[in-house]
Amino acid sequence: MLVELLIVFALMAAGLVFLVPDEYAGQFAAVLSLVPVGVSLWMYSVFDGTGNALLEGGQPAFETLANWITLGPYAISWHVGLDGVSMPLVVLTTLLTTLAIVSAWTPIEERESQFYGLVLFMQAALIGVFAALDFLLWFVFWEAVLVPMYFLIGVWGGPRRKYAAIKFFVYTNIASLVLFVGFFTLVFGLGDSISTLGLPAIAQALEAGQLGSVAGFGPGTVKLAAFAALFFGFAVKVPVVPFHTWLPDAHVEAPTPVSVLLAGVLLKMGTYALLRFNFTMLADVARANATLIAIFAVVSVIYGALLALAQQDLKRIVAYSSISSMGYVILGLIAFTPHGVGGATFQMVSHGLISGLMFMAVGVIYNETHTRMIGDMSGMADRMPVTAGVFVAAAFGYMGLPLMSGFAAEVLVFMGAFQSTVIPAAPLFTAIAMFGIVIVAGYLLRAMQKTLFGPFRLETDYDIGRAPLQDVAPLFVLLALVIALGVAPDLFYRMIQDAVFEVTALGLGGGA
Amino acid sequence: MTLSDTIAGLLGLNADDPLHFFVAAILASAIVGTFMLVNVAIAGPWAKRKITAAFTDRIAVNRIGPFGLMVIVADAVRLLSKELIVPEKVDRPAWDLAPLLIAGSALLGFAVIPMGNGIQVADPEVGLAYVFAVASLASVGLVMAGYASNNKYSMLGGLRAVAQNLAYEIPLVLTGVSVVLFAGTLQLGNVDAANTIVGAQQATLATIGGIAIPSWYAFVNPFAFVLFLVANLAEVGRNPFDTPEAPTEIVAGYQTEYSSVYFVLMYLGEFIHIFLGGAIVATIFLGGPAGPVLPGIVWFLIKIWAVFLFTQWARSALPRVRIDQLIEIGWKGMLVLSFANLILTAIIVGVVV
Amino acid sequence: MIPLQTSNTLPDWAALAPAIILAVTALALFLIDSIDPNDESPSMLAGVATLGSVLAMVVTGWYLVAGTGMPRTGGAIELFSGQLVVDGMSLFFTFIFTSVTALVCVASYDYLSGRPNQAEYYALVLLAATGMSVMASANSLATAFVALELSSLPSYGLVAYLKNDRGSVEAGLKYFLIGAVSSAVLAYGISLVYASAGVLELAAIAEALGAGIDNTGVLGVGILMVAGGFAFKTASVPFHFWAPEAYEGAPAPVSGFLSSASKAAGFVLAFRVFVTAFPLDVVAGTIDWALAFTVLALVTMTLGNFAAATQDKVKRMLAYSSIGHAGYALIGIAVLTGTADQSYALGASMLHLFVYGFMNTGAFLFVALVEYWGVGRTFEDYNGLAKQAPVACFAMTIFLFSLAGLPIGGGALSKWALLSATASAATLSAYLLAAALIVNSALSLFYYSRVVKAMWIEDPAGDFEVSSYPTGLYAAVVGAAIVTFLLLPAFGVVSGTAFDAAAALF
Amino acid sequence: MVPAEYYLLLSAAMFCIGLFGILTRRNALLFLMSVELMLNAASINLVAFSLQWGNLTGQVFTLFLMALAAAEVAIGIGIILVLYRNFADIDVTKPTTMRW
Amino acid sequence: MGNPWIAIGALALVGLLIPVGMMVISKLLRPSVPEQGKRSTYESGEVPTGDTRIRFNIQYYMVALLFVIFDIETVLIFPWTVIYRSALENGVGLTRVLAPMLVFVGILVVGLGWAWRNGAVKWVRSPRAEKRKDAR
Repeated sequence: MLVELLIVFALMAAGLVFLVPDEYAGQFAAVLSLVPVGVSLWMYSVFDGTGNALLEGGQPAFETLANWITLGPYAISWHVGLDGVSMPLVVLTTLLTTLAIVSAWTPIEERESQFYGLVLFMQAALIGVFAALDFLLWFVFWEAVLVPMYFLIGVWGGPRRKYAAIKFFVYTNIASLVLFVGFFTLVFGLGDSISTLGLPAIAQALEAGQLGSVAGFGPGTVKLAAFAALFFGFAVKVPVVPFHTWLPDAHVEAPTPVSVLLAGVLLKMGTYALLRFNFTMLADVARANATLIAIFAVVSVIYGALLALAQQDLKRIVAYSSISSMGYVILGLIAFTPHGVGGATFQMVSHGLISGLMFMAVGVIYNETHTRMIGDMSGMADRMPVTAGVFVAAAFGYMGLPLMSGFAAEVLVFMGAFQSTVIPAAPLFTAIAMFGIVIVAGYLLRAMQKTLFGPFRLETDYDIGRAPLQDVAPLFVLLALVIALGVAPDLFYRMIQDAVFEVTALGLGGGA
Repeated sequence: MTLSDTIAGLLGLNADDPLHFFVAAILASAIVGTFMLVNVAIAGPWAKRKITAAFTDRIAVNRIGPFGLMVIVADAVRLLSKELIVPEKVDRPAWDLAPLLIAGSALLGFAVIPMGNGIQVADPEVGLAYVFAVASLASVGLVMAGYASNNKYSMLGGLRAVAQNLAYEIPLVLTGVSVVLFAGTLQLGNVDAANTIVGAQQATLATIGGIAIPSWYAFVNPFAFVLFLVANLAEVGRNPFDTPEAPTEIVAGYQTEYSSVYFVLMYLGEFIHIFLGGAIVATIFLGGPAGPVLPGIVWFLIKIWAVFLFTQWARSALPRVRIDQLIEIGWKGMLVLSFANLILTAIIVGVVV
Repeated sequence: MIPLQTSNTLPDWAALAPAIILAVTALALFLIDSIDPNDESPSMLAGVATLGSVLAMVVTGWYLVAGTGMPRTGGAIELFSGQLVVDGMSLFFTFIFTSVTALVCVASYDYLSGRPNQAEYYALVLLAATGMSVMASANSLATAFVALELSSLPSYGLVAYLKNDRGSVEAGLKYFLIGAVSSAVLAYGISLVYASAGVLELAAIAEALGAGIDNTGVLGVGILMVAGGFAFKTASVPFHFWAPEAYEGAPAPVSGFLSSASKAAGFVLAFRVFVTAFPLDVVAGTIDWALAFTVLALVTMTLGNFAAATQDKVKRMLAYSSIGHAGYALIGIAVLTGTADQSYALGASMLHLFVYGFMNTGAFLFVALVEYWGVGRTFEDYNGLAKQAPVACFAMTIFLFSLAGLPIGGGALSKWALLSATASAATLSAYLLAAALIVNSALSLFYYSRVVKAMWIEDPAGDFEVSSYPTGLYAAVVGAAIVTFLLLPAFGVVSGTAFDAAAALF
Repeated sequence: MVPAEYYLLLSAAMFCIGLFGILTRRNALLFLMSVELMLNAASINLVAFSLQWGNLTGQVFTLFLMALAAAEVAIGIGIILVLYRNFADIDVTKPTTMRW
Repeated sequence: MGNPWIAIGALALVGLLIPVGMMVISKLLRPSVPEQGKRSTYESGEVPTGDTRIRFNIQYYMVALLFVIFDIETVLIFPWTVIYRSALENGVGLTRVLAPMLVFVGILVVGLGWAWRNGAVKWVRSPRAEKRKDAR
């Protein structure tokens, strides 16, 4: 019942915050959001799931299964549960939500109660996405995430917020539609062999090779088509080059707290779904097309990094670098080695923390300077030493400095990819991907050098001072977490390993 | 056995052959038509004047022929040989058709009326519905005349005529069908046809002092009879309901602009209508062409002339109602009463049967 | 006897209680108005009207729960020698009608304030609702036609209710003209069916046609004409021209009433007539109406959605989108081709109409609210409304996203049910329908979100002040929003009934 | 007895005349009359086939048709009246406040 | 027995021929002296002014509408009256025969009452009542 408690509490909190007057909404929301943090941490501490929730032998923790509706031949259930993949992501979600709310106290100055209400609503939906084990339920939550995000960007965003919001909405909804159709092709192909839309049942039916033909197309074609549709749908969300163009706009225009959530959690929805659907249910198709996927991954890494190199806007730099980082995740997933898949999952969490940290740091600077352009400022370290310090630390984490979580994640991914038997010429791909790190270092160092160091220069008609505590405090929390995960990756990595091991076996030909 | 059948039989024609039967029916129709026209001819130019004169203590037409009867011929010739003046901007086809319609439709109603001694052109099963239907055709003629004349008096007259006919049509029909509740058929039939409206009235209602009172619906349901008489008075546009013509208000209503033969036709139509009303009253309330001693046709004449006399009495004795009073009497009085009558009749029939 | 869960039993005619309650309420309104025609107490009228419709709704709900007319309690209840039938389907749709009526009555209380002839308005709404609930029960082409007219005629008057408003009058005229033509077409179609079958009771027609069809041409034309008559009521191609005009010009509560309840009424009639009277295997040699409906559905949904996408007035956009939704609901009869799980397809359409009843009425009532405030009609006029009226705008957002099929209201699930119905048919035309459904839903999201964008994201162009928050309109809008949202988690409550009701028809 | 086809032809002809009137007439009243013609065509069919099939269903339905036609006219005339008040014309193509 | 409707058709023909015949006779008898002055319409001797096709009292229209409704109702009452008695004689209960018609008439009466109260059959309205109606 704990998952339901989380979701229902977040929903109720959202409703309450809607009704609170604007002045207190931020504080109220922050206090309320501490409850999910506590609950999720407690859940983490008592976590007893084993294996992968979708696969045979897997036993998710906190599982609930109740019949919801029956439509035609399919029973649709309220089926939630957490396994080693989703548990860390749920913790990430609750933590980042609280921090994002706190970091929003300064920048958000109008319609606060609506803002915090939407954030809490989104939190509920996000937890649902990670916990749902029934397709339709999952899809409901998946779509429910988009709606508050649309408003969060559109109402509280920057000058081009309308354009960015619409672009985000259209891209992600088209993606949802495609993946929906793709998935249902599978469902209909399975025909009578399933009587529910539960993901485990479908995964196991697929594994047992019960896919039939649809509209005259054979099972192989159906599988490939479904894979392509699902991959496209999630690739937009991740995003994978070339489906990434909505992301920079959304990030630049979104207010900082929203960017934090967008980069920190929403992008992980895509990779999470890729892992669940494409690389678990349809692992054989993934293996068969490993080269292509690996190319997507590597292109994302390099191209994203190169684009970041060319940006002047700090937020845009971080945004493009997210694309790059997500490329590592894809690469790790397609490697189908324990380290690869596990590292990729770990990278999801790690990147969630680090990119959140980066965006927050940029946001804190922006709150004071009201500009994000590299060329506009320099020597910020003089005026905002603490913020600058955190910024530098975050950047090093991004670059993969040892003892930071990014290092652990990337090392695991590269190890996994290097050993991969699935990707042809795995070392080559890995090497190219590793070259991405160099570019990351290039653009981050350039950005820091230009903005933080050197003589102070910024034309303003007011004094730039230190950031308030409420802005800086979340940075420290996140930094602490990044370092903690870097020092002790096993905090999450062990349960992740447990959950993804079966997937690896599938990818190596263990299944159908 | 209708008159058409009888004639067909007399001429040796096959009644089942449509053409043969049509020939016979034409003859029958001619007889009936002529018969009614004779009645109207007497009533219109002569009887009406005489009656009115009697009420107002005058001597009317008395110069030509016995009792001035030849004035009928004189008037006919005079009117027919008058010049036909067509006013400006009349709506021509409608203006010409109106008199035809008014005169023709009234005659049409007599097709199903049993006049005694087997004089009845046809006897369809839905006779009562038919006779109500064709009787109300005249309203169309009136509004055509009023509208087409391009005269404000005519226009008002036509509108009034329609408003009045509409208002009283429903009480008329509702009261009429309350008779059907007793009879259980719409066929007017004849004295000797039991399951018809006329036939059903021949049964004995009660015997008072050795005289058998027939179950005429006027006796069975006098309330309906009174209602019907009043509604009929309005339908034919006689006092107190002669607002459509109302000589003191709107000259002559819809017929203001008509002259010569058109006037004759309008006038004729009105009088045929009065007689048709009388015939309906006689048929459904007064036992049709039935009565002691005298032959049926005579009784029929007595009854329709009695109704005619009643209208003429009303014309002389009663003041005209205003148009607003007329409408209010119709919709608020007559309609409600006729509904009440219908329901009461139904309950009575239900209780008795 | 109607077996109910309670121990007592009611006489058969009590199965028609919802329709009777609606009719009696309408008459009561006339009587109340007759007591003092110049009385200026709209609350009395609105109260009685709402009470009547809510009572009818409660009774319908009770029957639905008790299983009146359903197989588990002894099957459909036939009344008046089979002219009317009360079964799960009729009750299901009656529930839609009565609930929409209740919403409209509540909302009209504010919308009509200060206007003359309010009693007539409410009475006409209730009479139309009576007609609709009889339509749901009609088991013969004769009663079907009479009921259809009973629901259409008051609607004409309602659309032209604002008799000094040129738009309303124009809308009424166009609605009436096309309605009159289509009813003539329907009547002629019925006469041709009668010419072929010699009966008008639905089941008897199927029986007569099953015994052999003499004149296939006459029958075919007749069936097509009957379909055309229903197309008018459901605002489907080819008799859809009236819909955008009528919905735009009519008072907004009436638009909501017509576009949801009236449409649903057309559908229930079409379902019953085509499934019961013209089973595909019987009329197969004459006319393949499933194919005809497939084409109609495709054209209707595509035309409706594309036209909606190009509008610049919100009400008109909703009007066109309502045509599009008619196209979706038509899928239910378009895929009845034998291979499909027929009751499932029909049930899916019923469910869509059910959800649509709330979300679409709600959307139009929001438009009514905006009209009440005197804000303009275009998308731009809606700019920044959320700053002044966040609650209503929140409700509107739920309606619009639910209409588009986002899982924020029941609309997503009903669309999904339709989609899976097409898939279960597994024919080429069904796949075509599925593709059209998906593409059109995507397109619809575009234009629905324009409204959302205008309300929440855009800045107000001029300054207007929302001065009052009318209780009735707010109650109706928020109530509809709550139901729309609740239909997402509680969809199962409704869906079971719908599928059972649909199954009873085969 | 007259063959059923004759009635069908007659009613079809009437229906087509009505349809033609609808398509060509711009006067709302003529439009109404054309609709009545179409309804009457249906009535002819119903009555004729009532005789043909030997049941009264068609005739009874015709009565309903008549009643409905009258009600339709009543509503229609009312709408045409307000149309005239607002547009000073009863040409059905005149009102174009809204885009067609 | 011949078909009665043929006989009625014959009477219709006669009914048409008689007036037409009179018209023909009159045409032969009467003079024709066309002159502009006497063609003007009669307005009590004055020169006619204005057009005849003016808007007239709306009440005529209200009455016509009422008539349409009530006249059609008689169409539905006719069949009932015809079978009423035989149904009763054949043992159908009084409620079963009478009640539907009572409901039907009751609805009509409600309609009539409403029309009555709303002034549909009131020819002249007092200016005060008018004003009150406008005011709301």
